[in-house]
Amino acid sequence: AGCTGGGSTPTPPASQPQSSQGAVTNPDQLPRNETLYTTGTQWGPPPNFNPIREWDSAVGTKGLVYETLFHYDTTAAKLSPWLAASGAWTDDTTYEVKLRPGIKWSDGQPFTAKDVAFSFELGKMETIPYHHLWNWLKSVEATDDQTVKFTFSTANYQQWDFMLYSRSIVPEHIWKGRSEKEVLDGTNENPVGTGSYKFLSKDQDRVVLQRRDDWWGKTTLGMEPKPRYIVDIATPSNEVAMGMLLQKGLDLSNNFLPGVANLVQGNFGLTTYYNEPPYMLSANTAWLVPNTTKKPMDDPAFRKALAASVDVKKIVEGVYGNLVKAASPTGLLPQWDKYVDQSVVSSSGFTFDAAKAKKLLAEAGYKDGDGDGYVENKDGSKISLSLIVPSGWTDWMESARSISASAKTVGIQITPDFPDFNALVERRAKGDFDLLINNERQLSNSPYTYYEYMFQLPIQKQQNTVNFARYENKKAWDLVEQLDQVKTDDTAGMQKIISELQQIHLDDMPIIPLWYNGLWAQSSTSVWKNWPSAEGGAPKTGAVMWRNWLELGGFETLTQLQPSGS
Amino acid sequence: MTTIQEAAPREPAGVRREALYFAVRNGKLMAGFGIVLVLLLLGLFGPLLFAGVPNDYGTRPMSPPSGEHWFGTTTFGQDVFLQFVHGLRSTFVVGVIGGGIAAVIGMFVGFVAGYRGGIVDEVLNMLTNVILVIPTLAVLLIINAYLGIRSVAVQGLFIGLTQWPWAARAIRAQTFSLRTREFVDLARMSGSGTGKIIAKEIAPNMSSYLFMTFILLFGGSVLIASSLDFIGLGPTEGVSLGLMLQNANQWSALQLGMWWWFVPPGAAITAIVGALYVANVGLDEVFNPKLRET
Amino acid sequence: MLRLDDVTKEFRIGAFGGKSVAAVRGVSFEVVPGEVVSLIGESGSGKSTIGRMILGLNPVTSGSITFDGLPVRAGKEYYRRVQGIFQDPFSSFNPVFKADRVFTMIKEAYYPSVPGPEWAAKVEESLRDVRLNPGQVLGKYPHQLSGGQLQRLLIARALLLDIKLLVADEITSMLDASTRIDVLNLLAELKVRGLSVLYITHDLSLGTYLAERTVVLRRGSVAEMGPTERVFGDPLHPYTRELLSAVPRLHETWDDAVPVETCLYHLKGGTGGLAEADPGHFVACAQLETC
Amino acid sequence: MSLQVSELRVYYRTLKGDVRALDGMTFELRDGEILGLVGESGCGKSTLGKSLIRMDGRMRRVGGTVTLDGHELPIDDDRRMNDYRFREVSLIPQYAMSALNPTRKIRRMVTELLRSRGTALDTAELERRMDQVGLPREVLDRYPIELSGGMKQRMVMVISTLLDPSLLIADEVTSALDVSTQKAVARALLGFRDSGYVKSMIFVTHDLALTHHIADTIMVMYAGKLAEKAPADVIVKAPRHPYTRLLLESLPEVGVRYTERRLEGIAGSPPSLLDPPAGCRFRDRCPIAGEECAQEPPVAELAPDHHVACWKA
Amino acid sequence: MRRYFGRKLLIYGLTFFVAVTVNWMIPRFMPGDPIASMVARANVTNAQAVEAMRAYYSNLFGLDQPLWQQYVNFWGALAHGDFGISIWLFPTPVTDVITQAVPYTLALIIPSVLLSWVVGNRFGAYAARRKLLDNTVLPVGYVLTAMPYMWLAVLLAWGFGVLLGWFPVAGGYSFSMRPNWSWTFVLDLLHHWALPFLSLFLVALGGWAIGMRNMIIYELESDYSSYLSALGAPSRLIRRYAFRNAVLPQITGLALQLGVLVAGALVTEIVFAYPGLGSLILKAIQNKDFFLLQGTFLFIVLGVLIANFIIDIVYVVVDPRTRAGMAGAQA
Ligand SMILES: Nc1ncnc2c1ncn2[C@@H]1O[C@H](COP(=O)(O)OP(=O)(O)OP(=O)(O)O)[C@@H](O)[C@H]1O
Ligand SMILES: Nc1ncnc2c1ncn2[C@@H]1O[C@H](COP(=O)(O)OP(=O)(O)OP(=O)(O)O)[C@@H](O)[C@H]1O
Ligand SMILES: [Mg+2]
Ligand SMILES: [Mg+2]
Ligand code: NI
Repeated sequence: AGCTGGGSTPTPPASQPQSSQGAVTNPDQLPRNETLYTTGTQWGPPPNFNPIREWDSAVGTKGLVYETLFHYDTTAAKLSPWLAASGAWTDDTTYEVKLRPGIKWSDGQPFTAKDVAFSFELGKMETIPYHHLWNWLKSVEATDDQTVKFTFSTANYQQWDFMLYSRSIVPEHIWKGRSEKEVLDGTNENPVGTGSYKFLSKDQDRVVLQRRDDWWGKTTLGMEPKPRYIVDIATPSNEVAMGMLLQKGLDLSNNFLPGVANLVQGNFGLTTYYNEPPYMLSANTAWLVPNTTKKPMDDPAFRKALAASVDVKKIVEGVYGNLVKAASPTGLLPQWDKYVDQSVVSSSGFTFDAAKAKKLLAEAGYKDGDGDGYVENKDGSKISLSLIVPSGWTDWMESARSISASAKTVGIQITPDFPDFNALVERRAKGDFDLLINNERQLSNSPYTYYEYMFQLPIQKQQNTVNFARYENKKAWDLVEQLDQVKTDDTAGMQKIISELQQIHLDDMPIIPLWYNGLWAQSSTSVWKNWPSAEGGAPKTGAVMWRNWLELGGFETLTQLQPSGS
Repeated sequence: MTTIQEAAPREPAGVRREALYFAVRNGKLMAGFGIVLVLLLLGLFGPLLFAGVPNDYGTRPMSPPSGEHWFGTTTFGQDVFLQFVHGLRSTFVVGVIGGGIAAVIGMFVGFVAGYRGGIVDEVLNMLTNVILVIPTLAVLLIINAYLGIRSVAVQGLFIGLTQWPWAARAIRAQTFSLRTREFVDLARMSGSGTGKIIAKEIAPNMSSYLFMTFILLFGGSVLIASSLDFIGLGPTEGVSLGLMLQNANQWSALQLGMWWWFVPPGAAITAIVGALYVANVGLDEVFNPKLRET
Repeated sequence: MLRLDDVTKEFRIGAFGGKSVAAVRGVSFEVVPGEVVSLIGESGSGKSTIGRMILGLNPVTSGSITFDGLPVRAGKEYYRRVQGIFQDPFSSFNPVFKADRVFTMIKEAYYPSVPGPEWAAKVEESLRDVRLNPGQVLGKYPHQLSGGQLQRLLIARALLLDIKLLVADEITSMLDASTRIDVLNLLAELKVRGLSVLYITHDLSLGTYLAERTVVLRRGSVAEMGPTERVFGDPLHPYTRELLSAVPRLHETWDDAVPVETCLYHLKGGTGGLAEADPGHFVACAQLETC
Repeated sequence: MSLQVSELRVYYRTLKGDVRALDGMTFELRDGEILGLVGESGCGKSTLGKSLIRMDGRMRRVGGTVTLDGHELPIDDDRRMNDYRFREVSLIPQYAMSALNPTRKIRRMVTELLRSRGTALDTAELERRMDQVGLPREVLDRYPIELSGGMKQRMVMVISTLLDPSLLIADEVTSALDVSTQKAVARALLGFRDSGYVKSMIFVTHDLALTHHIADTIMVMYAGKLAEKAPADVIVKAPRHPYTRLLLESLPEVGVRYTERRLEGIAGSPPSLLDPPAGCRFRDRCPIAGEECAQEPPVAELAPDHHVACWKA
Repeated sequence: MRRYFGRKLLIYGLTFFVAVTVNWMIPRFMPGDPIASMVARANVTNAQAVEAMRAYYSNLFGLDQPLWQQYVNFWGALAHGDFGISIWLFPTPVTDVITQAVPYTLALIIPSVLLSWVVGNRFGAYAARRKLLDNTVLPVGYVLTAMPYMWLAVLLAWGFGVLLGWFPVAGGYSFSMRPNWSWTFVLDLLHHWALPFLSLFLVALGGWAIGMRNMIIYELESDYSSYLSALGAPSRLIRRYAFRNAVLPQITGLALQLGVLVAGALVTEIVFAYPGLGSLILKAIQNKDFFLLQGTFLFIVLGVLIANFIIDIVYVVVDPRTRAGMAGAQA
């Protein structure tokens, strides 16, 4: 009972027997054994419950309250039907979704194909994040109550799959009259969704979700998320989360908790996916991004030397205490191993090798002419690069220092610089930097998203989310666009194009993969067990409440939990 | 934080020898300055005596204090003692710069307001009030966040710029009572101008008071700096005790049982500031016979 | 030489200058060269304020003070000719510095070019004038000297400048009976040498000892003024009488002031300002009920 | 026989050594008598006053006794002395201007003070006494800051004598006042004696003329010792001690003009009490000092009630 | 009196004006574009969509207007109690965010400031001139005041929270609870409040105790104290009087220290993950949410101003000297 889990909370034991029956519970006091406490997603007061605002809506808005047509199974690498019973390309530019029957909104209204069509049509509004879908989607149409037909002008198969498991379906009967402003900016209090949970309450530092026992999936999917209540806590910082985890007031922390390896090894009742390095599944790749419009980063030879100069192992061990894994030369996440063309990697890949880096520099004509220990440009001018990471991101700051140190050993002068995050965003967008670290692309259904991130053209005045390196390679971008149009089940077709892209990447090294950031998930077994783990029969999904990750297995994890007490 | 009493100005000169006599016999003063001195020397000479770069990763991360690493090592294997001695240095730098700037501004405003009186006083008073009422930390937070603090010195500068109001007030009150003394009029009749009178007549009479003000400002700067460091608005270069605290906290030192990383910097700040406060009370006793224990 | 014309001074008081008090109202008198004028009145009657205004340390609110026909302008030139000495010798010295610093300050401001030895000689001479032994007082801190010594140092300091007028504000109130008389004698000697003195006091016996003329102040305005012997010999204003009767005298017991039946002011035909009772002897309205 | 002080020696402990502020004082004070105590600054007047009621931390009795109404006062025992304070011995301090708590209204302060001494406030009596010194009654409901110096002085007088002490010490109560207030205060003191509020009084001042007006007996002190003690008129008219004489000669009087009669001060300054010279302490400044003055002169009673400490007297 | 308060009000008004203006200015003249990071967070890839969103938000926050217009609008909105919309917690109005957080902060600041002031003063007064206490207990006071707030806070959280498990280390009330008016809940609130309160309280306590001790010693040496003891008043009475007089400068001290105390509260809140303005401000800074920052900042200024005003009134009430209009140097 109570928040501390220790025996000293003032909570009277009276509430306990009441809750164990599971029937009527006092919502003012959640029974510990039926409640899941999570943290690590939301850092401040829950601002809204608007599923269109995928990036800042309250935890669980999408995934627990609103649902998507599909989920994506990262282990099997395929879409799994969710609201949709099935989906298929009826011809090259038409996709048809069959919905599951009998699904109801939480207000009791039936869920129909019209809701789906409406939800996608919302994207026609200019400021809706998936507005660009309508650049290649011609129309969406509910042909009957259970069928939705999408007609495309260009069929971007890869992106479309992404859409299928990313877009929340909202009820037309409630959202119909909403203005663009309301759709984009409304807080959407009292959300009506199809999902398994509804919001019970919120406060500055938490949201509380309550399970809907009449959720459609219970019968249709045979699934039931185990926690009757989920309390997602907004902890302001990681060490607080760690303290709470140790106090057993928290079941799942999706924070980066440095040193957690010690706790996993020690007897603290904490588990992670692996019980040895890297402890976590991988969630995204951290890249070292050179500004390829500036000298000498415009020279692939220099970039390759730079790549060889970074001692990622030292960062992985020293900074992260082995909580992360060094990235493969392609930068593709381990989940995409099958797309890595090993022959390309073995012939053109790179590893940390100071001697080789020096050699590459020398061959390319970068020499230390003035004997200050650092090489100069070919024209003799000094090379003095700055590597920016946001101030306050301590692990990255440490990493940047480490990179600077190892670059120094090969003669490249890199000074770490820690501007304010905002300033960094602005400089990044304008291309006003030498080097930076970035990991904004997450695991998805296809490496396409990574290559789009790497090669997207044309270069704008402001590069806001992709191709921060401002790397221009028409051929590469053509290949990426081609890749988009390969059907997602055509693995061989994808592999072929990806192999070419990998060759370009490794030859030109527009961005340098460093390490895989973890899918931070530390869980306590004091109340809930059967957390995902690499071992035995444990679930293999990710244990995360992060936004957009519930569809990537986070939700399935909840259904696999078991109370520890029983 | 101790507030300086707005007591009547004292007459230090004649008592100077006597003051020295009491100073060396005042346990508070001696103990306070003793502690500060030891830490100061450690900060000054430590970095020279103990070679090494404080932020360099070592080979044995997370090890408790031992003969090799006196204060143990951090998560990254950095030597805590090495960071500690470097950090001490920055702490003193922040204290001197922050306290110094605040003292200079506070003195200037206080002297001018107290001596000139009238409208000048009112305007300066208003300025003081504005700075006083605006929560210092909030302003520092904003300034720091937007301008960024690179070095300990810049941090000291900003702290100094915001910390002076109470000192100005205290000095103003003292000046107020001194300016009605007749030697001030006599100086005017000897052809001295305002500046000269403040510098040559009023300030020397308050020297002990000014010194104590500086001590308190010094302590205040150290504390503010540590708070700023702690919430991640500290200097991005170098080491300081506050940054050590921040790092220890961020990398969950206590939760992971690495008390040796978290305790020394905080204890050193407490020791420096506390010792200064104690010394300040001692000084007060030395200069003010009424406070001496009878 | 020194003229006060209808001088008024108002102070703003209260935490924020809410009220104002008139410390001096419409005071006019004159000090001629070589004359000692004593300014007498109870505490708070505005004596010091007048002194400070003459010294340019406080501005006047209205009216004018002129010295040799020119309005007072605080500054080096003015202080070369007019100097003041204050009530409390101890607070007139900056306790942090040696007492002889007052001489150094004069040298720096007025005689920067005089060579050291010559200056030292000048200081010594001036000290002897005030009957101080230079060896005894130079190089000491104020607290090491007696009030009388300090007071005389201040006079010596004023004498270093070739002053014409000395404003002496209660310079003897802090002193012992015996030291006091020494200082008074010194002032008397200076007068003989042609110095004018405005001698401020509330002790009538001291005032009469030196002064040719006496100005009696009451609540900021002049109650009576005139030649000393007239003012004391034949006090016209009830206030002057009261003051006189309150002075403890050695060989007489206290008696109460002889009440004044008629207002001499109106008797002497005063209509506005002061009435001239005898030549040079002025009196103000006593504000009796009959007036 | 109210007060008897014999051979009282009170020293101040300082860094440099003992300051012998009172060095063997012997004198008596009868019931109903007002003793004027005069002497140059620093001669030990206040020390004597303080010794009789409350010694501060630095003061130390080295010898001698003080007897009041037959009881020996435990003057160096702060705790036991408390029984006598206010009831038997009371004080109007030199600092009467700042002696009242600035943040209490006067009535409240007086009530609390009396209650703490186990007495209830008799308002009628208090008001009667205030009338006597000419204080309006509303003063009681004011804060000290709202009173003038003279009013405060008189209020303190009233408070100090509320319990009708046997001995009242008035230390320089008039020096900060101007002549007219001074007169009023001095008269009030006389009135207090005459009304029997206090039995006897020691009136400390350095103004001989003023003392002469109110004191029955005048005692002249010099450098921590008694110089001369005699009835007031005797001191003024027929002083025997050279110091007294010189002191009297230096007093200017109303009407005396410099041009007519030049007065002279006493040359020299009093000796340091830290290490006072042996023998007569006035020797250095004395115009008639002789060989015998190297010995300390005893206090001799030259005439009834006329005590002088001088070989030449 | 009227004039005095009129004057005070004028000063406060001006202070407020300047504070608000500075507050408005700082973020606007700093590098970095809040909209850019807002859009960046939205993770929109498409260039057109990004532009559309930028324009839309710039317009929404009024950042596309000329500066003077923004400034005027700002005051206009303020007059309606409208602090704008939070960028970080979009689209929550800043007022809402603050009103949610403020009760916690006040619940922390007010008791700790008042209690530490009262207890510290009593304690210091008690220790003054009592050798034993002075030499044993007061040094603890020095150590307490000299401690960085967060250091003490973290130590408390670790010791009493993690090690001993007596107190929770995060949150304003149990995460298992919903606010209601039961005793259980109130106790739970107190349980969470205890440690943050304690860390603030202890640090402030030491400071007041020391200040008071010194002040009381001055007062015990003052003339009115000597007079009272000369009249044989018991030391209880003398101390009581001394206390009352010594408290006056401490009241002024309270006004002077308020800013520092608020700052301390912010840091403490962060350490204990206590809901309130502290973490809000930190996050607002980290997320460049300058509308929220302005709001919280303004709120604090307003709070401190009001507190100062109250202190001024209290001061006038308790110190007759101000009423007599004599204390020119105070204020
Ligand atoms: N700086 C000032 N501010 C306000 N009021 C003042 C100031 N100086 C003097 N006063 C007032 O002016 C009046 C006259 O003061 P002044 O000092 O001239 O009197 P005084 O005759 O010299 O008295 P004393 O004999 O006590 O020296 C008094 O009521 C005093 O309170
Ligand atoms: N607290 C003290 N410590 C050391 N010496 C003291 C102290 N108080 C007084 N004295 C010395 O004791 C001597 C007598 O002082 P006391 O105050 O009795 O003189 P007084 O006759 O009252 O003088 P005044 O007329 O100035 O009040 C002086 O020489 C003085 O310097
Ligand atoms: Mg005066
Ligand atoms: Mg005395
Ligand atoms: Ni008339």
